[in-house]
Amino acid sequence: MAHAAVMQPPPKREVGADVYNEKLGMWVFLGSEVMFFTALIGSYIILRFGNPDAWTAPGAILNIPITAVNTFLLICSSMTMVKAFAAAQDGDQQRLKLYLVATVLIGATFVGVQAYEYTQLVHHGFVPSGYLVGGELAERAAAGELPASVGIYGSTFYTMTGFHGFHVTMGVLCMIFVTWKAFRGKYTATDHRGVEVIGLYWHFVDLVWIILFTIVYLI
Amino acid sequence: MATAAVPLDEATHAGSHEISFIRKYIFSTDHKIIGIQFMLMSLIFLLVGGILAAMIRWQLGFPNTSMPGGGILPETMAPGGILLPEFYNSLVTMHGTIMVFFAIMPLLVGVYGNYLIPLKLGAPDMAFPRLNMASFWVAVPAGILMMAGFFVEGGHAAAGWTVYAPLSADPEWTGVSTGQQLWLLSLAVLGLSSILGATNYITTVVNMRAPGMTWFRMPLSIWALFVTSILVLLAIPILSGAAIMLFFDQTIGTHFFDALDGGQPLLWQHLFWYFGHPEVYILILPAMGFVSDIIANASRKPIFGYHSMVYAIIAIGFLGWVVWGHHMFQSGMNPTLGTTFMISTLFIAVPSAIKTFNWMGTMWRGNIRFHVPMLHATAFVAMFVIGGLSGVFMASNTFDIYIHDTYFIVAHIHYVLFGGSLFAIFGAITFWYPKMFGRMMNPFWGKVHFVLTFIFFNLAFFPMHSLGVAGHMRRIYDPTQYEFLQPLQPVNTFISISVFLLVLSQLPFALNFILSWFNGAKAPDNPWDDNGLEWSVPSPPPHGNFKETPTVYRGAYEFSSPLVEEDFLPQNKKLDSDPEPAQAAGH
Amino acid sequence: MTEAAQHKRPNYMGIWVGLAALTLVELGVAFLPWSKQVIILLLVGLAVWKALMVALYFMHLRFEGNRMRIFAIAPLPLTVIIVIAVLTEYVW
Amino acid sequence: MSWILPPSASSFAERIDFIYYLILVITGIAFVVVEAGLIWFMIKYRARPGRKAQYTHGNAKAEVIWTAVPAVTVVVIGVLSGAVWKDVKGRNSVPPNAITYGVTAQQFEWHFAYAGPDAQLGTADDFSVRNQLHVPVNRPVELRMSSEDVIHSFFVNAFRVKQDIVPGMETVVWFEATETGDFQIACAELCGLGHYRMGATVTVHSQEDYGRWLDEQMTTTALR
Ligand code: HEA
Ligand code: HEA
Ligand code: CUA
Ligand SMILES: [Cu+2]
Repeated sequence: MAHAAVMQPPPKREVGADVYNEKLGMWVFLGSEVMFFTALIGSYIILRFGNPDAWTAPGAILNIPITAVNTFLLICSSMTMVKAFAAAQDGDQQRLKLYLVATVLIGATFVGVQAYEYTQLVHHGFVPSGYLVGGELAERAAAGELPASVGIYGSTFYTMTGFHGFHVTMGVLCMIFVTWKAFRGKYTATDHRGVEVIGLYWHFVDLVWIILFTIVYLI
Repeated sequence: MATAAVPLDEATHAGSHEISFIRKYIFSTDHKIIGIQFMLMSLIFLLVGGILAAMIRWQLGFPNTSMPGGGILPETMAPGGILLPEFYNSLVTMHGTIMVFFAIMPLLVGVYGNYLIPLKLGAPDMAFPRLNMASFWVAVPAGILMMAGFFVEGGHAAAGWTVYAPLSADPEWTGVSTGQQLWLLSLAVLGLSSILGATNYITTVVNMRAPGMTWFRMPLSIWALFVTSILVLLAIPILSGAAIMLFFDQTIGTHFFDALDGGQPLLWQHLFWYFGHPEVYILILPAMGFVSDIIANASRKPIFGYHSMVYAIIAIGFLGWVVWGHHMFQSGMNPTLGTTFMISTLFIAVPSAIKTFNWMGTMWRGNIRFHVPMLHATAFVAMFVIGGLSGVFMASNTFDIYIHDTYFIVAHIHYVLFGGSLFAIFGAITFWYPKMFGRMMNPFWGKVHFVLTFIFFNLAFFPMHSLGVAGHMRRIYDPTQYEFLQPLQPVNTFISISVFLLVLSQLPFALNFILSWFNGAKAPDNPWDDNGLEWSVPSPPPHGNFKETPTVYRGAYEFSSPLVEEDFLPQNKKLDSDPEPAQAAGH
Repeated sequence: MTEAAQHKRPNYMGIWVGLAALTLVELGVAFLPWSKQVIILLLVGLAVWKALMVALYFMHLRFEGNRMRIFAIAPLPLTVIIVIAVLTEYVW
Repeated sequence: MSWILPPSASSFAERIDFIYYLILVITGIAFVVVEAGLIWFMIKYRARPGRKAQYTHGNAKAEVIWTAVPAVTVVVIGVLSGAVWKDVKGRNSVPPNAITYGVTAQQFEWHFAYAGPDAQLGTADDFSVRNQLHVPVNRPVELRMSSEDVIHSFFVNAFRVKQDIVPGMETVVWFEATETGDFQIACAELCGLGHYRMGATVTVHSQEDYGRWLDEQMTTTALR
């Protein structure tokens, strides 16, 4: 207790991990996120093995240039995030705020671009159930340019990228909260747990996208 | 910040403020209140699950006769009190679902994970009290969603608690659409609650142990809850992911489990059981932990082979991940894979044997006090062994050909889940009731409840083995349809009558539980002469738990130690021979 | 927090450039006229490399204690077990 | 209440039943040891005034024994069942001289397809019978099964055969009936509201009867 501590330091609590609670908690939570994406990505791998013909060559349906730009954006946001953390460590409030705002903005842009990508895909006739009946892609498939059915391709594509987008959205919301706290000067050089913890989440979501971009768009 | 301890001590002080009723009892962040909230919720669900079971048994024991009181059910469920087959399927599905996800799992993990972890580890609260509150208030809407399914058009989910696709994926096959979707949503939401809870428990166990509470001084109940939390953390998201995919198959036309368009029905089974088998260990490990604590306490002896008990828990937790295929031996899965899964499954008998015999070793040369918790704990060992041994029959892929999807499985389920988990829960409730509510439960009615439950449980479920051996399939609405099952009908009727008596036998428990809350004898701090830290604080403990962070000098099972006069030696009692634990580096 | 501050700060900008460059390489590899297997192998390798960079430097795993690292990688075997086991359905 | 398996009528049933009785004996012993031990300890070591429990933390030797014995036992169970499994359900376990039938399951009935006069399944002269499977005795029978809608499971109690039928897959199972007569086929996997009545019969004929039945069917099909 604080009073007793004046005379003698209190006995040490047993510490199992050499990190503070919030950080440990976030890592633990990320463990469950790994398993969640395992369910989605694992299913994708298995389904694709079982039915390789439902997939097209990279770029045939999906828009690679725009997602490549989006990938770059997310990498940038990870960089700004880690810069924000470095600024917090240095107690540099100005740069902390700057980088956090940048992260929020880039993250939101990522979600926006993804929304745009989705509308374009739907417009061309690619939906979670496969081709949209009567859509442009369905006609090309009828003409033999594309696989006859991409039902399972659409299912996995939208579910995986959609849930990733959902995670980014959640991350942006939390990041706005952290930014707000930063503007109120809550993070000091000695205690900036919030920044580090949200950073871990953010980088994790970036990491998932790195995997997704490769296996969904490029393979 | 120099050490992790600073914010904790701050939390201790928060307790001294006056807080409003709502903050104190409804949106409380106190782990003890949250534990009690989980308890009330899950006991209500236990009751619901029990009533559904009684309806199932009515139909099986007295097929196509009007169920007493069945007249109040709407035409779509039971016209004239006679259950419809589609309603029967919903009953079975919802019985399994509610019992597993909304009764036993929250009772074990939600209630005791919350209540015991901080208290037994000497922490003022969970690592993240607000997250803890969120975890309960996320579970409530999940429960509401689940119950809502009974009232929607088309009826509730009817594809079994295992919701095998494609039966569950397309309303065309069962006529159920909204019900199944609510079911999936509810489990996804409940999953979030469980994951938040598990995150909290793991962090608390790793980082918030009192000074001197080293890993190998932790009580086995905490070890079990810790390993269970890891299983929850890693298994539940698989279910959430799978449930979401199935939900999309139902709603937005994806094809994950639809064989006609590139999907794979077996993928559902793999995902479900990859979650599902760890899940069944989630349902037994905490029970094993509680039973270990209770048996050592009642026998007045240190737990036999503490270290091997810990390793056995870890081994079961680990092996639980590599056996899921034993539910799929006859599913058309690769037969070579089947043999691999058989071997890994059989090996779970080894850590289970260690646990069983170590419990017996604990009783050996003890001085056993048969208080009500101990009665339930002994019943746990006796019944879990039956369930575990019946598991060995089906672990043999060869013999599983014959008993897969028969009542042998149903007998197994109930011996491990009722005979195992639920007996342990009864034991845990009576053991920690004084701490939770500050009152003792009535021991006489406790014994009456125990004896009746034990007898009727066995009369109800033991004969199910013989039904299974005779080839009686599970999940069938009317067994008299098959000639080869007709001679077994008297057994079914016998089981049903035993079940009705079993359900009635729960009455003394329910009354005892409710009445003791108001009228029970005042509980002393340490009614069972136990060593755990929770018994060193008042019953019920104040907000913040410990006036001063306790220091731990030994493991939790130092009963009948020659060092002291009395036959127990609390973990935080300092003897002259005990060295002080290391000091913090100072602030 | 103190743990992270003790080590020398990695060159975040350098990592960022590396990640962007690897992404460009991936885009190039994906459209090479090589056999599908080789391309997949290369792409997966590159993705793992990038993921490792993020985990080790941005998420500071490189600088954490061993216990933390064990926590972080503990679930990974489980992600592989299910996929491998189910894939054997096609391989056998 | 009985622990005896019902009478069997297929070639591998005895081997499966042996596994059952083997496990029954092993688990029976374990059961008696545990339950008798529990009861004995409960009586012998019940609390009595003035007694103190023995203060001991365990016994490594005892623990090794009760770890090793079950470990060895389960290996034995595993090896013995694995051998039977390989012959009953393993890849390529269908005997070469088996007659092949097609089975189509749907909510809530069975269709059994028989090779027509050309003795080849999958040709135009096949004929199919609803809810009736006719097979000769003492001759391996191969069923190639598929489902029209959801998962069903082909189960014949007396033959100790059970195999799920998954839409989108062809699952194969075989058996060799050793006795003539009618046996019941049941669906063992929940498949909807009619699951409980998705039964059919398998009739095992003597070789001559089977030939006669087949001829009859072919002439009626030809007439149709
Ligand atoms: C709390 C829950 C729980 C627990 C602990 C277990 C424990 C075990 N279960 Fe069970 N199981 C379920 C819950 C549980 N199960 C449920 C709910 C289902 C049905 C799901 C559904 O389809 O709806 C199921 C189904 C199920 C199946 C699938 C059957 C089928 O559908 O065809 C199998 C097959 O292998 C199995 C095996 C086992 C084994 C080997 C153990 C082992 O862990 C048991 C180990 C214990 C012992 C063996 C006893 C103690 C040991 C000794 C006394 C030593 C001596 C022993 C020997 C030498 C053998 N279980
Ligand atoms: C945790 C698990 C659990 C529990 C406790 C039970 C308990 C019971 N079960 Fe259940 N059962 C399952 C899990 C469980 N079951 C599962 C997973 C399935 C498979 C489902 C499927 O196939 O999909 C199943 C299937 C199943 C079937 C097979 C149906 C079929 O295949 O057609 C049957 C049939 O008899 C049955 C019967 C019973 C009975 C009679 C009880 C009785 O023990 C019930 C006794 C009554 C109670 C336990 C209620 C007591 C209430 C209290 C003590 C509360 C006190 C209250 C307050 C203080 C407020 N169950
Ligand atoms: Cu077909 Cu059950
Ligand atoms: Cu299992």
